[in-house]
Amino acid sequence: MSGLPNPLHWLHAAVVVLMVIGLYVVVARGNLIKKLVGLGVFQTSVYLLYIAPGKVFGGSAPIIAEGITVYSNPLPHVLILTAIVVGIATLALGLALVVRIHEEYGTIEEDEILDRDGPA
Amino acid sequence: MMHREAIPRVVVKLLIPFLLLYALYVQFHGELGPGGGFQAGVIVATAVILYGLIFGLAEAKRIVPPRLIEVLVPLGVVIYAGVGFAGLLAGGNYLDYFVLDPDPVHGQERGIFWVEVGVLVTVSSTMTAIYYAFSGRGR
Amino acid sequence: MIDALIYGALILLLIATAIGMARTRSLFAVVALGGIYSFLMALALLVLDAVDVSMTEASVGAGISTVLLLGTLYLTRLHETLPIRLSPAPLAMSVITGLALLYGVVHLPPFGDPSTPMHRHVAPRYLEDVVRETGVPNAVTAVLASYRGYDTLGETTVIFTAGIGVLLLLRRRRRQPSDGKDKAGR
Amino acid sequence: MFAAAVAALVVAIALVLVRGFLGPTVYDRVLAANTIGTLAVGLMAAHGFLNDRPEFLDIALVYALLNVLSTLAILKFFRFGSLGDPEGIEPPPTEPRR
Amino acid sequence: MSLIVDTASWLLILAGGFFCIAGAFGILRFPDLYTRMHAAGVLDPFGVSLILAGLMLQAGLTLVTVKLAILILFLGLTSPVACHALGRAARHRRLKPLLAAKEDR
Repeated sequence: MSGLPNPLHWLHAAVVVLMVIGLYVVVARGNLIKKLVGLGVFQTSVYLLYIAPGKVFGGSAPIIAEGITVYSNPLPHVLILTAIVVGIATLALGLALVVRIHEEYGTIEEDEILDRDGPA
Repeated sequence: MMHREAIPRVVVKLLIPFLLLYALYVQFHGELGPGGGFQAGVIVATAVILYGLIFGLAEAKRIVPPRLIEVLVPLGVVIYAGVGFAGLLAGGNYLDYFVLDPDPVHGQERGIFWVEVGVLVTVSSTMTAIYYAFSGRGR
Repeated sequence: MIDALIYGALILLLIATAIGMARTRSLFAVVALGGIYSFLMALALLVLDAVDVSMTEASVGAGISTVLLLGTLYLTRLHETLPIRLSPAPLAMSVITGLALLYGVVHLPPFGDPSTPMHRHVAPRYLEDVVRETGVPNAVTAVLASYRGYDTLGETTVIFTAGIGVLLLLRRRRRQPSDGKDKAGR
Repeated sequence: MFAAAVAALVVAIALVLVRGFLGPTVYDRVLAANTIGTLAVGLMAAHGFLNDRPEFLDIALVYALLNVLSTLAILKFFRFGSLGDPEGIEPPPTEPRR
Repeated sequence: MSLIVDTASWLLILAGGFFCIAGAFGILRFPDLYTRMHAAGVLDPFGVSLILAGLMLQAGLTLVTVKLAILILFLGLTSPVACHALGRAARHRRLKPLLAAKEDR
């Protein structure tokens, strides 16, 4: 790897760190609610990774007004707006599944669920 | 637990009309500033949730009955899809707004308006339905 | 340039919050920290000029998702059983994924550069023609509802489907009371 | 000047965030979350002025209105153990005078 | 005239920033929840409202000022309520004040 030449690249790199934390929580923690929270962290880091390159120095929010010439890119905003909606839908459905799993198994820990399923 | 939550009750009573009014502002000002159907829908749902939190779920269900919510959830999608079919009927493509009005720019504005209304209806009712489902389920 | 500074500070705070969330075992505290996280995220999005996205994240994060998580906590339990320790295999996997992404990030254009292809290609068309074609000054709303109306139709359908799914999962009466509840309402 | 306000608010957020991590009780964390919400409102307003487009205060308004929801939800949950519990059925203790 | 307004808004913003940081230090350093809530009271509606008032002076008589005024109103309305509910919830859960007199415990 050639290293990060421009200090402004570090802003993107920091978002990757956020993503790694989210991924780690999803994979490593056994609690289903914690997993969903980690999924949320992962999702929001993706939002930043999309929107950060759309920012233009000296630019303004993409709402056309008199006397403003430079706007940030509106396209990532549209995509991420949809992604947030899908994100909250995922969260709600996932939490509903967690509730049902807890009712059936009496636990929301992954390994305990697997234990209960194992012998049967 | 005497005089349960008198202060939150009063303040929430004051806040909820502002929330609903503000949701309307966000909805209809969404073409000129930040906002739109989705944000307004979430704010409407928030007002219902706040009411349910403070005054109890049964009270919230009395004011916004679940039957109404169950009608509204698909209604929003139907409105959105209906805008598309309106474009078809007017002789254009699906979701083509230019043909909705003799003046194409007005057609666009009309199409965007109804689409946002559809999004508002779906989002607000779905969020309320999800809240009802979660908080209505006994342990 | 000052935007880059504020954004950088907010990113650091976000990383700190995410680490705090990963290290906390009380799920209740995780929900409280999650509220902080979405506040900071909305701020970062605002600094990046994404006003519509910031508003959505604000209303979703501060309003709905906290309530949903709390509702689930009420119906399930409040603490993780596993102790917090670094598990090596998932850590290695996540770090390797992160390194691969970092390799890609090096080749992204630097933050705030106006001369990159993504700012020259599609976006100027929208920004220049949006008022003339649709009469709506908010480019995000116009693209969302008009130019890419199909996407938003799909998005609305996704919300609809999620609502139906939640109702199907949670509306039915429970058949038999299952054991193993933890009644500690803390 | 606006930059100074933004800097002060970011520093304040960072300090309160530390309390959010340390917070021995959950109430400390909720207090930190609520405070950060208010600071975020100020930061949004100041940032609008910093960028010469202060008309985006709508987001700050959404925050000011919704910040109280999550706090009240958490505290309601804590006092009564549920959201939208049957205790709300009984009539309010006193009719608010207005 | 504009110099006076500028100076006034400067002063308000500086005071607001000072109160915000002071309140944040209080939240960080005070010994228990109840004392921290006092510090939050300095920061929460007061410091931020001062900053918003300073911004109001900068904005002049526009819609922005009206929005800022509404913002100050809502902050003044909601954050004491949140604080009140927080204190009551903590009290309800028998969280003891660290510095309370013996008979209050």
